Amino acid sequence: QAPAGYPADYQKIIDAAKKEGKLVVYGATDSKATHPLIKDFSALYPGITVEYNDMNSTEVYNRFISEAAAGGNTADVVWSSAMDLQMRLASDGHAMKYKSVEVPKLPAWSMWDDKAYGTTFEPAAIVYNKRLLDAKEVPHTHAEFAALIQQPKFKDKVTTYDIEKSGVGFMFMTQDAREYPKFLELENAFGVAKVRVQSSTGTMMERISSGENLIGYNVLGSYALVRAKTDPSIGVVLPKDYTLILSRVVFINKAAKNVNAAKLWLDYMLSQRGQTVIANESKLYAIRADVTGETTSADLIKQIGKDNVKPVPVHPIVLQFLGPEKRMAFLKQWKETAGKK
Amino acid sequence: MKRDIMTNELTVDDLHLEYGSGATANPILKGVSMHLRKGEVVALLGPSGSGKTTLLRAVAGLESPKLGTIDIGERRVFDGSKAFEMPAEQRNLGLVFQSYALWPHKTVFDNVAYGLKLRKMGASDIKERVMEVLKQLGLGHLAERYPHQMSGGQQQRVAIARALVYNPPVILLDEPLSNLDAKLREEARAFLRELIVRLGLSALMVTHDQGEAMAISDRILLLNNGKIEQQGNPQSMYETPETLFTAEFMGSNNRLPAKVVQRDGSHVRIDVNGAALHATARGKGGAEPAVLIRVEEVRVSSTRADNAIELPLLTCMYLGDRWECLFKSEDGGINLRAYSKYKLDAGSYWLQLPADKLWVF
Amino acid sequence: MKRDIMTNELTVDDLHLEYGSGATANPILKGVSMHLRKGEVVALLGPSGSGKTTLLRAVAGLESPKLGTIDIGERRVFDGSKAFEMPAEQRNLGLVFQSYALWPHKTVFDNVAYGLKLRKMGASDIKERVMEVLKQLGLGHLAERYPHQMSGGQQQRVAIARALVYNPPVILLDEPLSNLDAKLREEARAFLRELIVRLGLSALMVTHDQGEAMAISDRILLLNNGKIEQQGNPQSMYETPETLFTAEFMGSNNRLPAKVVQRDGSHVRIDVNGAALHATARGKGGAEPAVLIRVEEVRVSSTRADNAIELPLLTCMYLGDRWECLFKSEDGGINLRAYSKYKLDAGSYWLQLPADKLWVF
Amino acid sequence: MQTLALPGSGRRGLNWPRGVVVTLTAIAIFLPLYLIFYQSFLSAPFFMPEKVLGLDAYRFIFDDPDFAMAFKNGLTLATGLTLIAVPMGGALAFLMIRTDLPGRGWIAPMLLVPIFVSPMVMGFGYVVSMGPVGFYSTWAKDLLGFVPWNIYSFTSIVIIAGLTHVPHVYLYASSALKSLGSDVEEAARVAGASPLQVMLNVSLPMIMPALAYAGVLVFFLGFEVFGLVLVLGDPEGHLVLPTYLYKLTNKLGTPSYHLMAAVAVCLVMVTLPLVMIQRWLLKSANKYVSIKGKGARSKAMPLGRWKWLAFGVLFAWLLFTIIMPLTGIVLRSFVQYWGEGVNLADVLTLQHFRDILAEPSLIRGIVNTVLIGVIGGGLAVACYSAIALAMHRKPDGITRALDYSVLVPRAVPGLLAGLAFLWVFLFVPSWLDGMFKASDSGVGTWLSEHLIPALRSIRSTIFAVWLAYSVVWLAYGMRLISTALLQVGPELEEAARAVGAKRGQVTRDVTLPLIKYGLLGAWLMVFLIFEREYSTGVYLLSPGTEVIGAMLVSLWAGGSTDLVAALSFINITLVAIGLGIALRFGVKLHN
Ligand SMILES: Nc1ncnc2c1ncn2[C@@H]1O[C@H](COP(=O)(O)OP(=O)(O)OP(=O)(O)O)[C@@H](O)[C@H]1O
Ligand SMILES: Nc1ncnc2c1ncn2[C@@H]1O[C@H](COP(=O)(O)OP(=O)(O)OP(=O)(O)O)[C@@H](O)[C@H]1O
Ligand SMILES: [Fe+3]
Ligand SMILES: [Mg+2]
Ligand SMILES: [Mg+2]
Repeated sequence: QAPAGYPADYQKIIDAAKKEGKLVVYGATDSKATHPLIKDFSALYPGITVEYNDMNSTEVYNRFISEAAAGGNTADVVWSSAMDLQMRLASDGHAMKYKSVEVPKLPAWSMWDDKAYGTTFEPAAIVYNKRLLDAKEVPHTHAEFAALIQQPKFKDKVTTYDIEKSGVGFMFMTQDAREYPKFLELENAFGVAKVRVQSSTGTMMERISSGENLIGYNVLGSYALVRAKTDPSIGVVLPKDYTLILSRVVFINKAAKNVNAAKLWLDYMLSQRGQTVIANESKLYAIRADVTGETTSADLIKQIGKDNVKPVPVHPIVLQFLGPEKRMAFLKQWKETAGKK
Repeated sequence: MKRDIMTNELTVDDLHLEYGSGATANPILKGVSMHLRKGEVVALLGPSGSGKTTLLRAVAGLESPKLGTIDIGERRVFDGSKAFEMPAEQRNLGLVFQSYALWPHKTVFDNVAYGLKLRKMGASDIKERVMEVLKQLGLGHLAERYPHQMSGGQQQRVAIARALVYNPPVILLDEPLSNLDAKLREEARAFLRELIVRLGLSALMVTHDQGEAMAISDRILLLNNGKIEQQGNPQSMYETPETLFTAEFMGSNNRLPAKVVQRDGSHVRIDVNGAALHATARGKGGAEPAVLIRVEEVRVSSTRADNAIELPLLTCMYLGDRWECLFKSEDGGINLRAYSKYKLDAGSYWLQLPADKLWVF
Repeated sequence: MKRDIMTNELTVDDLHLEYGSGATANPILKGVSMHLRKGEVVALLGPSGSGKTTLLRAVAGLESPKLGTIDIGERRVFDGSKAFEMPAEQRNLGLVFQSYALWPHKTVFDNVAYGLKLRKMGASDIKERVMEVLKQLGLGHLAERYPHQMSGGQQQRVAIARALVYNPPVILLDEPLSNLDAKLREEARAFLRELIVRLGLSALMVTHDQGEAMAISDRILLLNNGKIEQQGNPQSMYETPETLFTAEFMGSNNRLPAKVVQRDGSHVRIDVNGAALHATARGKGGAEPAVLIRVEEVRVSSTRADNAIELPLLTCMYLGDRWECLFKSEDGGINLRAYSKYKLDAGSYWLQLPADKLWVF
Repeated sequence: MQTLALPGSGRRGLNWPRGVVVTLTAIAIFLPLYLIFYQSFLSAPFFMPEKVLGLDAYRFIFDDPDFAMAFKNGLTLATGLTLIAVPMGGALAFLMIRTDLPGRGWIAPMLLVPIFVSPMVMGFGYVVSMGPVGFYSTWAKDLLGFVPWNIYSFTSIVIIAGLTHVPHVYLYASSALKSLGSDVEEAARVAGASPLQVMLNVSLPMIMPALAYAGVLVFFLGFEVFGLVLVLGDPEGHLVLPTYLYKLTNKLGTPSYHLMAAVAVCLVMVTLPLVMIQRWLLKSANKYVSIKGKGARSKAMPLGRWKWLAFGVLFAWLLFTIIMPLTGIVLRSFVQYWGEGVNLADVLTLQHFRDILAEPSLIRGIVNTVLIGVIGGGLAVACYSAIALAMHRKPDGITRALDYSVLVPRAVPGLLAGLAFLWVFLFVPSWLDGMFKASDSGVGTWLSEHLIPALRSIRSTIFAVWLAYSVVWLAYGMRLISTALLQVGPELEEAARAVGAKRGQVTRDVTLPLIKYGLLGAWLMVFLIFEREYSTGVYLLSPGTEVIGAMLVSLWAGGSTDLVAALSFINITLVAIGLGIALRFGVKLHN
């Protein structure tokens, strides 16, 4: 049954998809968060089994391009938080052109060429240990953060992603460099605090919670919020001056076997129903403005103001400022200032 | 060097040892007492599994007995009642293994020197002493070789050198010759005996070969099933065995199916397949009398003789220096072996069994 | 069963074998030729390392020779010139290892039955045949045991049963007795000889013990350093050795330091430490003459005797059935051993060396 | 009486089973390696059209200071690890096998813990227990006023890596010791050597070949240490080669296979001479060390006054290597959160276990892992046995070549090895397909229609995962089996041939039944290894075939450290129970 408001010929896609009966998704979102989505999708379109392959974002990329080149079975839909890798695949011609039915409801920056779509609206947050940090001390802007961590108490106790290892970390940091005029001071502050870098969100959260580190920078807000729910030690701040936003990018494989099922999945993820699940059950922040609740873009924008929200665009432009030379130069500078030992 | 017969270098008293414990305990030594005097060579003889190696290892400290005492010289090294047990490395004994157990990664010199190094002797003293011992054993020129580069006989000497070098009061040898060639063995046993006597050592040597035991030792301990069956010098063990077991073990024997007709002190009259013979009683006498005679005591005669039985010749085996002839009665009931200097012709012979060598147990 | 002396069951011709290859090649067999007739027992005798085991293994197909031929009956199983080599499993021989090599995970019955199973015999036939062989060897009641539950002598018989069960034309035995106790060994060799003869087998048996070889075989092949030194029946090997090596290997000998004074055909006059003696020349005669006499041929006399030398008695060793007495000249140059029925008193004796037994090589 | 004839006769046949085994093994080893090698000389992924042949990759990594540092660290780590693990493993084996050390019975299974617990989990355990705010550290701080250790320093990482690899050495050393007659040791004792001197002067020198082999193996594993460095090395930025590979993925924006391959080739190049040195060592060592299988009696050597010292050292090792990290994990799995200023009693919870039970894929993961461990381990042992048998008593060139080869896969970090296997499964069918199509014959078409789809579908089955695991751990497993094989007396096999058994029959009826217990032991070891392996399988896993190792990584990345702890706890408990049962039923850890 086509969802309400969809064009009449949508039923054809549904029928074809039912015939395909199967959908293969490669994703970098952990299966705990994906589970509700798949369950709901199956309820909506019974008869289509979703095969979800949970990998990290590099694995998604490696596996997909290898399989695509070999011409064997591969994913119908690729969904990953590594926006740059996703855009590379999409712009290298691996994405199928498909204009989603939901396009009118989505922000313009979150779509590219009817090929790649952003699906979430995840802020980069500052996370701190509530037990060990005074409420007064908690920073609310980048400047406050930079000032705070230069205090001796924070030496060896500040953490962030190792931008040499983590794609997300690197992307946030380069965005910071573009958005934040006093980025150099921030870098220096990291250097003073002898920032401890980690390659995954989990390690960062664990260490902040235990008190080994006091404060973490640019932690993926979606994960932090989930953790904060069960762990009273964790406090999450979205910087008021500006907050970076990451969006998980999805596209349909050009050589997809189950094209129709893939289209259904894409539309579903972007639909109000799908976005509601993403927000309320997966806690990944819905990107659609018409979805309300705690973890939604609407709520976020309400908190910090429309102008202070700085999403990373779903556009090959991310590749431009993430090109090899710029990358290396940026990494070098980072290591020399923030990473000095 | 003078040999002082009065001091005991090794005393074992009422030693009990078992493997396993509790319900599965398997007693191996069942009260062994023995001693070894200074300058004496004692052979521990017995059939396979009788506990010879076990006794030796208990003395060396490699097995833990259950009861009894062991003294080396004046030192008590084991006392079952006090649960005292001196570790092997402090007993200061020399031990030669059947397998030699040379350390394959050390040269001959290092093998021999090791015991001295452990005793913190200076390097030059060690060198001197080791070379002296090696020379005594005719190995002076082989010091730099590795064990695998030497023949069995040479390896055996290295094992002995290694056990001798720190002048232990007692040296223990576990079948030191059994890994050698038949021919080499004969030479080696003469050499070994000569060496032990020359150096004035006290030695306890395990063997299961009675010929070897007799050739090499001053005294023989015959072990049977965890107990000392009989002990004495080789001649007394061979010529005046007290038990059937000793008699059978100590030589090549003929066992005769005989009925005792009459006993009169040590004089016994027996009946072998109809022939009446005189014989001598030995030991305490058991329920079922056993009659035997050493193979070399049987005299072959082509004519009727005294105290003899007549049997047809079955076959003669050539032994080189003599022939071993097998006689068998028609019904197969009697088998008799005898030596002969020459090959005998087929036919019937009178086998004379001297009354004093025909033993009834 | 009749023994046909004319057929060769096994023929080995000019066999060469080396271990390793190229520069590190180590020749072990250097042209061995031999044969084994139907019903014959041949002993392969030789010192350790002479290549006996290697020859046996080459015949069995477990080593690859370089050159020569091997025939079993009419079948050529190895031909060096054609690089033909029949695999061991197709040669259909019986092989008994020194270590017995019984399969520890199979019962006695299964050990013996395995060869028949491989020959696709029916289960009931197998059972019958195996039990028959086991009975012949006196093992009928032990069929269900595992090898480790048996004594050494019993294990050896199982190994023989396993090799016999499929009636191989030739049975090869590698030192089958050397793992047995001294006492057991004597019994076993009589048993083995009797068994082989009774079953009419052709057997090739390796041993390094000349006594064993003489007692058990019809013919002896003496291997020395990869070549056949001499072959013949035991008596000829013992009494008329052609080379010094054979003479020394086949018995217990006294070697005398002597100078040859005069040669006259086979009659030789020699000088031993001043004493002039008559002797017999043997073999081809080498550059340096060697003089020797068997220990048992030396006659001890307390009075002056013919063709004798006088030497002081050093010591007597008790051997049980006789004494071995060692005589040594004052300067230590001459060592002579002789047997005596009784222990000799200290003093000087005349040792008579019969001219026909005093050999000069 | 008639001689019973044997069925069949003729010349020595071609040994085709051996040929097949050797060929398949060579393919399984060298195909992935070849791909890596080839890839390292290209400028782009080998399957891309724009690739160019060249040395750019090598130029890049040699210019990269990070590579130099990672390489230096890797070398230090591997060396340090070997220097710690080999002597300790040897000493441990001596204590456990030869002496009357108290508590040997219960220590033996404990020793296996570091083999089956993923190093990442171990590392995490150390963070929880001994990290800057770990609970042991907090105690120490309360007592001393400061924390006397820094778990994140490179020295600590080397020490931990060394200590956790002690069991690997222990296994080899102990089985070598078991096959060594104790008479040589007794000879030393009688000569006056204390147990310590016996160990240093006799036992360890005599098992040199086994120690050399184990040494080279753990040296390789040292280059491969990833999980531990990932967890403990990040905070201070210590880089080793596998983490450098990880970094390379990100350095140029997109994963740069040529760079990763070049690193792997460098690793293989470093380790090759090592394998040669080891061979040479073994050769000269074997020359004079003849290990006699003389199962003569050996009474446990009384340690006397050394007893409690030895026990103390061993206990310290157990405490530091097993008890500390495990208590960390256990603790973490029962608390909501932890750390400085947290009263643990207030935060106890069973929630994490409830979460796991509620997640069907986690349960499935546990089942899969056990299956791949038990069944896959069994199959792997079967294959290893086939290879070991192909090399058994055939001292020729093929055997030597194979002997060298088996170690090489372990020189490639698991991450890349997994990718290489993915490539093999993806591209080999494509290439074959191309060939068949080009051949344009009926057979070619038929093959391309029937064989190729079958080959392609292999990849998404658990077989692919199994194959990758088996190849990577080939050296380890094979050695376990060839040690067992060496203990079969050659006469036992020759006796079977003499009575008429063909090669196959000898193997089936004599050799294999005789190494039954060796095989069971090997199975247990391979089970434990497969149990914790993950990096190699990452690219080959698909939904339904998850294994715990991979799930732990994914949970970790998602931040669910609590679930990581709980899942590890369940895993360790299950394996420990299984291990207990196996040992109870007579499976021996070494033969
Ligand atoms: N470790 C052990 N556990 C149980 N029983 C043992 C052990 N070692 C030896 N035995 C048994 O103890 C008995 C005596 O063994 P021992 O080695 O002392 O005999 P032996 O007289 O030296 O024999 P051999 O002449 O064969 O060397 C044998 O029955 C043997 O089976
Ligand atoms: N596999 C081998 N490689 C190299 N040399 C060997 C090998 N096997 C045996 N040899 C050598 O071959 C020679 C002959 O050995 P063989 O075993 O045939 O001697 P043998 O006459 O049976 O001696 P023994 O009486 O000691 O059994 C010896 O010098 C031995 O060292
Ligand atoms: Fe790994
Ligand atoms: Mg013994
Ligand atoms: Mg031999």
